[in-house]
Amino acid sequence: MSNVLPREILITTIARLLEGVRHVAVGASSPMPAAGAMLRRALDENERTVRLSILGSVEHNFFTNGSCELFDSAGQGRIDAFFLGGGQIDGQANVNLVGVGDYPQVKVRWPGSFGSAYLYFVVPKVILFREEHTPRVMVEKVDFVSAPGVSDPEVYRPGGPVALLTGKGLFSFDKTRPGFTLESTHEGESLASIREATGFAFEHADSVPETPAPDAATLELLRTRVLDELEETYPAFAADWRRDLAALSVPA
Amino acid sequence: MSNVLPREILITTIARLLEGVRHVAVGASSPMPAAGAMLRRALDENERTVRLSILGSVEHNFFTNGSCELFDSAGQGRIDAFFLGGGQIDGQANVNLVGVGDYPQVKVRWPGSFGSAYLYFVVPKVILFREEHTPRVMVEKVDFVSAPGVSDPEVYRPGGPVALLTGKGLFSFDKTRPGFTLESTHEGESLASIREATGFAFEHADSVPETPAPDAATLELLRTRVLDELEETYPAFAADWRRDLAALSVPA
Amino acid sequence: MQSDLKRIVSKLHSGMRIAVPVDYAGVSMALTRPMIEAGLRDLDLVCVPTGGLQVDMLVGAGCVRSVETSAVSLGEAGGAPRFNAAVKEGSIKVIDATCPAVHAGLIAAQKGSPFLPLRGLIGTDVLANRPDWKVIDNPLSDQKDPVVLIPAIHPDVAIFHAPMADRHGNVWIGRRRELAPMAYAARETYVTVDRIVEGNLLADEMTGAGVLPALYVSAVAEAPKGAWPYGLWGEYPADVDELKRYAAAARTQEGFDAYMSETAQQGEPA
Amino acid sequence: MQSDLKRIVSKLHSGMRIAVPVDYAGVSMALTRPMIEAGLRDLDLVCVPTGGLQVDMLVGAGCVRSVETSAVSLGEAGGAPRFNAAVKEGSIKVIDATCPAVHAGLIAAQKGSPFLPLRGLIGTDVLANRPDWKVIDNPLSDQKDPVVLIPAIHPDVAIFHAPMADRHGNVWIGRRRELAPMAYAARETYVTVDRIVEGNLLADEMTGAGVLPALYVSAVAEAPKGAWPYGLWGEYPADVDELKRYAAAARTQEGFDAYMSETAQQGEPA
Repeated sequence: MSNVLPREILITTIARLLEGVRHVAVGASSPMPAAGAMLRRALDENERTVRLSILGSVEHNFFTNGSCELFDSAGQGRIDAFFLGGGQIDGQANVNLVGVGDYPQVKVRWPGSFGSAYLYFVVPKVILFREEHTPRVMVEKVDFVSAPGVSDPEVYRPGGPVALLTGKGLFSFDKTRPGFTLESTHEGESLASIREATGFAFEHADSVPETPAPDAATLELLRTRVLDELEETYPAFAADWRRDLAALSVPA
Repeated sequence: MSNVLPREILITTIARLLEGVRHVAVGASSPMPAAGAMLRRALDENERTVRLSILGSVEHNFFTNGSCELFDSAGQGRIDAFFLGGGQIDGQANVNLVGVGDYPQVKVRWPGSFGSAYLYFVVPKVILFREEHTPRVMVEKVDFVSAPGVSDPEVYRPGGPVALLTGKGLFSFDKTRPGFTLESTHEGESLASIREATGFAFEHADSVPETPAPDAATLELLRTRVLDELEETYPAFAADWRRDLAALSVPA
Repeated sequence: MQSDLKRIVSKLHSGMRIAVPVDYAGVSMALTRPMIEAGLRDLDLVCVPTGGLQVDMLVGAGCVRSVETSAVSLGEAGGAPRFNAAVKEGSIKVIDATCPAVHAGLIAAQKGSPFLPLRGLIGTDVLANRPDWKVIDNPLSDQKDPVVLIPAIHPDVAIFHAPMADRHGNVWIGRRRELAPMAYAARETYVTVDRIVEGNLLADEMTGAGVLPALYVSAVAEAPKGAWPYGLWGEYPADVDELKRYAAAARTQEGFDAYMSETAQQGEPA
Repeated sequence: MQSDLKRIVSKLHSGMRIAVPVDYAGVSMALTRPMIEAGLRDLDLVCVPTGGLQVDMLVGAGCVRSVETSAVSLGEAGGAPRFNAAVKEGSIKVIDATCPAVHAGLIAAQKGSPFLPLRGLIGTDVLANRPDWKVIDNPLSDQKDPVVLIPAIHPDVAIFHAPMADRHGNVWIGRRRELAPMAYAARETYVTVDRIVEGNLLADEMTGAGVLPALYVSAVAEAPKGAWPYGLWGEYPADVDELKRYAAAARTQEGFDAYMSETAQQGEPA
């Protein structure tokens, strides 16, 4: 058994996907994206300033113009990366945050599209992040397009999806094809297990590597500074993590 | 000789033109429009709230969204009356705040159009106010239209000019004709003297009345409360006024 | 205080279009129950830009005809049960938007403009279900450049809760600036506040910087802790337990009705 | 302090499009002379929404290629002598606007939108001389409804003066909110302040309400009384005598040159 927690691999992967960014925005209840951004900031400390805006957080809120400022600053090109989830995600990276079934009288109603119908177009690096990796989430075709994965060439679109990270693996997105390529499988998963859990077709190399675990230095940073920073905004998540770490250190 | 100062007749006339308004905006260096609005507010005290926004004043500034708020609130229909001057004003109530001669290399350059090209369209009662009443100001046709007196019927225009008040007389404006009608001449002026000073044609009754002086109660209000209120924002103008009042009371 | 709330509610009528803020910006929960008790019907709610408990309660109580929103949820406490049920039943009309489009519509109204253009949206089912939004080819571009026009949103009324107001009607909204466009855009704006303060909030540059001026405020009522169980920025946190209690109860209409009658006499929390 | 100003000026280049605020909103007079001394040329100034002494000095010193503005004047001190002379000579290009159009252009940039529609303007010579503005028929109206589209204004740089900033680069702009769209719209924003304060202006709701966040601020330099001879809201009044002294001197180019060299060593006033 690995001495690295699954969530630590996810957070490290997020930090890797954020390489080179200067400003990451994270939704209100997104502890793992926030942790990934905090890790990125810690890793880049001596090279560049990485700003992290957590919506709804007082500590990590650089905004003073109300809830429109996130969208305005994204429109100005000041936000380099953002995370999107989705009740359904399909093979063209279309995202559905509205519901299952025939709109508007859907069978299952989710909250709604939030800002996705805008941010997906203007933020250069949108990372699709959804832990649940099942055929009901990863579908062939979404029932409602809250935000489309690709657009016609004449549509103004400096932004879009670059990757899909789930509890099972990491995909990159190729907008020219368009479609996903499986880049790596997390510990315990395989091409077969992922294929079974995925409702859409995807490309992959003959042999798909395992998602790398953090090196020792990164893991140390993660479990000290990042965990401490995260605690302010996501105390419950941090407590869970600490509990799991304590369990890890018990000899097997 | 009258015991009412010419400026007191102008201010009283402005207050009359403002009858029924709830919110008047006044430019930064416009003591007489401000005094007229203050008089209106004092007269209406028990019937309605009359708000007075003086641009650039701290005391009379209801705005907290920077210099665009005046225009925004006018666009929302929250400003009932506004004053416009003009280096040139013509018989169709066109206003020129830019310069004399061929644009852009004008012979005489004035500051510019400010917000006139917008406010003239959206504020219901725009009062043209210019003390200098000479043929070089009151022209047949302005050299540059900062803001037009009338618009084609398909143009969105809830606002526009209602009157022109000068140092010599008061005109009303009829946008259907379009053109000015001389309503009254100030003390010492006549139809003939005004015709001579005016570069554009205008209508008038056979006999043009004199601009009425304020009644005793209004005059009292003007010289006490209004003068005191005005002093905060326009100390120099108030001092002049007090000096002239002192001279008036010296027996002839 | 209760009479001030009732006086405000007496100005509201069935069929009005009412703008309400996002859960963390200052929701006037204090006005929610009086609105329900007044028997308002056929309200068209505009969520700026998303809704939560207030919307769910008004829907559950049968006050609502339509909800224009980018999302409705109870946040940590989960989905909005009465809203979701009403959407599934088709008993309310949901007009799905996206956050910046709601802001764009209000800012168009703020500016007295007929519309604002907004990037994004093209190819979404959000746009496909908004016949009031229109795609045009950007008239300022030489190339084909489709862009969506969002028409101005003119609510009849805006309602929100803020920390404080003065007796002149100036309301301190701090950095929650989205409350200002709501008020600019609306015909009437009613505000509840935790406290009324002496003096004039506009008289000082520091307090003045966060003020929505009385010019835009139709009436203010004092309602201490009037955002509860939501929190109020800089004042008190959300009462997540109460939100969860509501979420659990309101899974059924019966549970909702029971919750509402149980808590009717409760008033504000201690 | 002088070195901080010089460091900012070293980031400015000839040919840049620079946005500057109206006289009462916080003009960085402190940067004006360093800009002139740096020999900048062909600047395209955007006045938000009108200009005054700073514009007149930059024009008089030959730094300016064009001025987009709704007006330029010295207020109580009269017309802007070097600006007016340059317009008459045709040595600068004046791009006449109207106040809300300048705001509209900046807000379009703030929103990442290609344009904003603006009422009014139709039939004016302001519009007639703006080939970059375009009249369209409102696509959301059934009837003929012409409306003007103002393209987004994207300045290379915004420059202004404010009362204070913290060491994180957060700048307190109070109720002078027009300074925020200038910064949102510009690629880089340079700010001079009367004082740098300890702590974080965003940490407190009261101060935070008036803050332009560091996210939009490229650099801050301390320059006490850096708006002089203009005033700064809540801090000090305009020095009208000095403005009049300038206005009288700058009636001729020689007088302007003499004024500038006489006052070169003067620095800030006591």
